[in-house]
Amino acid sequence: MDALWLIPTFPLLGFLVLFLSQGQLPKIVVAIVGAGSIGLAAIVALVVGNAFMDAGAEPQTQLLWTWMRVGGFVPEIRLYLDGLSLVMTGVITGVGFLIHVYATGYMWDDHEEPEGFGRFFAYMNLFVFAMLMLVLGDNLLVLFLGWEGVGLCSYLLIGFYHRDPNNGYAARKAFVVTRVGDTFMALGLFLLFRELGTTEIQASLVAANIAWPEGSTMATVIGLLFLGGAMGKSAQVPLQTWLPDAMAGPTPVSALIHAATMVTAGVYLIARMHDIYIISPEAQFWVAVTGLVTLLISSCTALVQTDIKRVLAFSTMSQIGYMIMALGVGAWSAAIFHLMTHAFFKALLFLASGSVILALHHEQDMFKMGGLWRKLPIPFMSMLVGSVALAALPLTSGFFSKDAIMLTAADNPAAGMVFWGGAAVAAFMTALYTTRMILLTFFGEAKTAAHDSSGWNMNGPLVVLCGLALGGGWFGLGIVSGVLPDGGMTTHDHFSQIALVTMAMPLVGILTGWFVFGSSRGDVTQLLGTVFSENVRRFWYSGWGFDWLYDRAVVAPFVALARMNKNDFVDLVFKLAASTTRGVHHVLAVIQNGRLRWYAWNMALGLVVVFVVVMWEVMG
Amino acid sequence: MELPPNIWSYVLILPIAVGTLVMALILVWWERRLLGWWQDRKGPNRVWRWAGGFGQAIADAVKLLAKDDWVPPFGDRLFFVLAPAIVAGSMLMAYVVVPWAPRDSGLIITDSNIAVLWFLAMSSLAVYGVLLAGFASNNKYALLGGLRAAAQMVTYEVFMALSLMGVVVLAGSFSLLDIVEDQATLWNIGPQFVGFVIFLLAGLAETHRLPFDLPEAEHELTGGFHTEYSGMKFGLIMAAEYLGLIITSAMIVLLFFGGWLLPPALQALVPAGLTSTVVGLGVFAAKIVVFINFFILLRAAIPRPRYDQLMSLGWKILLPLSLVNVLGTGAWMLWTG
Amino acid sequence: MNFALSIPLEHVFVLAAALFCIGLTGVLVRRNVMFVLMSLEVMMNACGLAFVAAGARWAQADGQIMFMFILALAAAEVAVALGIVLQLSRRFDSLDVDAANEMHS
Amino acid sequence: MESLFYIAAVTALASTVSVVTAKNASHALIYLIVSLLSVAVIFFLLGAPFAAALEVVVYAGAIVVLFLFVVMMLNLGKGSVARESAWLRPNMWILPCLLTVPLFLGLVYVLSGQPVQTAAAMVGPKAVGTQLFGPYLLAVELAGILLLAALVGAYHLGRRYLSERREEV
Repeated sequence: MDALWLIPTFPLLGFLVLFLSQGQLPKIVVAIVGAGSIGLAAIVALVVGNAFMDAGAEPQTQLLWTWMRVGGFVPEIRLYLDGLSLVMTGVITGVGFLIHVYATGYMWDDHEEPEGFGRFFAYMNLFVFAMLMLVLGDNLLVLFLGWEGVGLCSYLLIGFYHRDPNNGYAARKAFVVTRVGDTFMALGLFLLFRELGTTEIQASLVAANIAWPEGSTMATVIGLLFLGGAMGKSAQVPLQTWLPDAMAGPTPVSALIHAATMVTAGVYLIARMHDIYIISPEAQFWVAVTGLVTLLISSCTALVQTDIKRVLAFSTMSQIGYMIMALGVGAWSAAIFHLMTHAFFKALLFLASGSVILALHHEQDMFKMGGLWRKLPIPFMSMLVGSVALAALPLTSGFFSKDAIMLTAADNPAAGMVFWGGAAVAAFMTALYTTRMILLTFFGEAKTAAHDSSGWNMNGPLVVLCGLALGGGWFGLGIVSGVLPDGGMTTHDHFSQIALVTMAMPLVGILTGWFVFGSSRGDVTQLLGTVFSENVRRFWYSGWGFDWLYDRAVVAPFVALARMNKNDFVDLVFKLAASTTRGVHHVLAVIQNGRLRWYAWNMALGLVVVFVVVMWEVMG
Repeated sequence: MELPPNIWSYVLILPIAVGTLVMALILVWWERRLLGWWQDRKGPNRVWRWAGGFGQAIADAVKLLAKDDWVPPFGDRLFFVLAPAIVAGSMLMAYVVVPWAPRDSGLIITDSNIAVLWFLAMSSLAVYGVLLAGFASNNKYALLGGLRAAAQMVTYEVFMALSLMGVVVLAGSFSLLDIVEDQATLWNIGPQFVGFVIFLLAGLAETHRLPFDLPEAEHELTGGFHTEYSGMKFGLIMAAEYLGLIITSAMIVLLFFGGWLLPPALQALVPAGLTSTVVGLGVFAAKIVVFINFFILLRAAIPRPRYDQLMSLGWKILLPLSLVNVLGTGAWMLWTG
Repeated sequence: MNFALSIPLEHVFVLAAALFCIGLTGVLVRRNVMFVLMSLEVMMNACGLAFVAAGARWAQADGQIMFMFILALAAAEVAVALGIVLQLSRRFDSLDVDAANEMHS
Repeated sequence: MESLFYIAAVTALASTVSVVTAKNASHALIYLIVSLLSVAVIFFLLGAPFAAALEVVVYAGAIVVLFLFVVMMLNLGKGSVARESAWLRPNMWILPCLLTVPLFLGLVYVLSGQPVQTAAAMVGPKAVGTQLFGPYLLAVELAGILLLAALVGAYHLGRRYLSERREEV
């Protein structure tokens, strides 16, 4: 347990070394330091996790130091390890390590930023460090520190190719949109501190249970504020628009953002603060609704994308939607379980798509791919495995977690069938767009020449992740259910009607996909060619018009207001102030003549006058 | 006016002042002999052959005394006369706090709880002598020398003070007696090696000894700030330089090499009382001599840096290093409680 | 030799007041900026003396601490002021404090 | 021993008056040093040896050296004495004294209340240090920021402006 502090320390050290060396180190050293630091952290996490399990999975804390001491407010930098944070740590360091190893190959001959190798790994390490602080911190302030750190690193990495202004715009968008969520998060934090007088997570949960009765308004407000924070970080409707644009960064960054860090932060936050949601079922209900809406919107959107990474980005949104919904319906450990399996297969998918993109010289349009399965066997296999897990075919890792979520959702007293139905539709859609992606990318005729240039350091992580994506479902997450109230056990057994339908949805989806996209069939093409479906396609393609909506609803009125106000009555007030000031100035200018001694004289005179007056009063 | 508690300390002033001045006189000759030896030549060895040529030093002193005491008519007479006195006076004053032997021997004029600060204060007052000497001469070489000296000394004073702070932190006191007694188990040269190196360099720069004698670098500035000086005034400046050499060596010994203490194992064998005083005095003197010889060796061995090199060494290397040293020592003390 | 005297407090204060007033007179009278700055130093020093004396009255360290802050203030003030003096003499070729009165309307 | 205090006080007063009335800037600085040293002696007598040492090390040893440095750089030698005499006509003293003498008299009147003695106790560097880094820590940080600001300001003021340099070269 004493080694716990080492886990975030290694990435931090890696960051410091890489950052302070200012790109002066040779690439091989950068690669070793960059990936090695995360590897060491993963090993330490493994050792710590083992010791933790041996010790009976009792939550443990490690006080590093006291941050500051201001009155009664004494936040401590204290690490907290329980089943939840252990799973998160394992995912972050383990999957993060694989992504880093992959990135050493992916970024090696980067032609856009040849000098940026060291910078890239410095940011990546900082990213992992921030995320580790987020999950290991025992204090909401430390969590918030990691929260903001993650936001900063995502900004830096999305805008990594900063020579193109579009990438900078994407980075800024990610930063600004998540900042909206961060504000909610911060407000929730302040409110929590005001109400409970502490920012210690465990202490505040205990205090909340005592202070607030079931259904308390304060718990609802705080829960909703935290939900707002989670919306921003985890890209949930309505703050989801940054995620697709975040594809501007290098592919390993996307893998890291989507699989191991960043977007899971919101899920983690809600899971960590679960007591608040248990106190307030109303807040929890809205969590579930948020998840469901995101889930549906994003899976529809994914269906019509042409950019392979955008398909994956929208699929991430929908999978996170599953997690959030799971949290909302009380399937706490299932949510975390899905978080883990999702990390495996989504990292796998992104890395495999990275290999494809690299082989096609940074071509990301699926309609320009095709026929790649012979040329890129390992990426193809990886993609296939990842897709199968994403679509949740039985016995893959995604199946177990998604199944658990959907069956629990069906039990929800408020709107069980709605949640279940939505999730089932989304599962169908997931299978559909996954099939479409595979077919477009790897089958049909080849449209672009491919050069497989990936070495062992890119293929190795893919193979490992393949194994995890297939078999990760067998891990089971007993340790998490020790922390979270276990809603994972459903009343439906695995062969009830509803369970069978749940299981069948992906299969139906894949078959449909095969039928629709497999080879050009006249009817389907005709159906897809109608004006209505074209409009739908366009609407979905734009991500249900959220960007357009925000542009109209927020940006345009603001710009219009600014333009309107450019030359109007408000200025008169200032002009009045200006002319008054100018008038006074003319009077004062006589006094303020720039002669230093004149000032000194006046000061001395004033001193004497004040002194005399005071004397008069005192003696008087 | 009542009598002070310890009249002995007043009595002590005279022997110490005379002793150090005589020591300075000896050093003039000793340095030249040693330099001659290292540079494979004879050095002054003719006058009083039986004493290794020591008569030369006395002859020099007599020459300086007998010379015409000339004050440049174009300069500032008051400052011109005052400057050597300030230089030598402040150096002599610094000896007030030097403990020559263990506490109970009473061989110290005054033990103050600001002894280290007193030393720093006096060495910072010595700047004025040099500055005024350069200014009063009304000569461009002297002025440049004085400016250089002032900048150099003010600069190195900073690191000198900072390098001492590690020792002060370890001992928890500014008193030199406390600092020496704190080294009974372990001399500060071990834990404060960085501080020692910085203090050594700063001490060289403060006394503007070669290789840091840029204020009086002959080939650039003829004689530097004392270009116009001759006779006994020059003698005083020269004596002050040797006084500075001795006090710097003494401070190094006191702060980093255990003062009058023998190495811990041997120190236990020394009986208290008069024996310890005599042994302490001897050990202290021996250590001082070692460092004086070391400084003379430095003069013989190392070429003079450029002025900008000297300044950048100070601000860019020694300042951060000494700050880190203070921080590290403080952290160590906090850590070990 | 650690001794401290018992001195009538008002004598120290009167001394401080006298130094302060002398410094103030200097600031008002002198035109040469160097002398003005010196007079300011005298004034600050007088304040420091008053603080230390007050600290000595109750044998508390606070007086000396305030003196140290005055010292830090003086150091900062001198660093900036002398930079200004150098600029002044470089630009206006004069040390008259009123030389830089370019601000008048 | 109290006489020591009065000797130092008289020295301080005399040298300070000389600072204000001197014509030669470098002489004024030497008087200022004398004044500072005698105040340092008073500090020591008041039982504040640390303040006394700092007065010598920092005030006399660093701040006034800076003054002297600038005086030497500007070469305010004998040439400026004549101008100084022109600037410092005797009748210019009248008005300031009219202002400060009443102030001084008022202060003396206020201060000469009931007689109080100082404590005759030593407050050593250790006591000052613990106070400084205890309750006054924030003020120390602020002083540090002030010094940093002064450093930046002095650096900015001290360098020659680019346009000027072009003219000079």
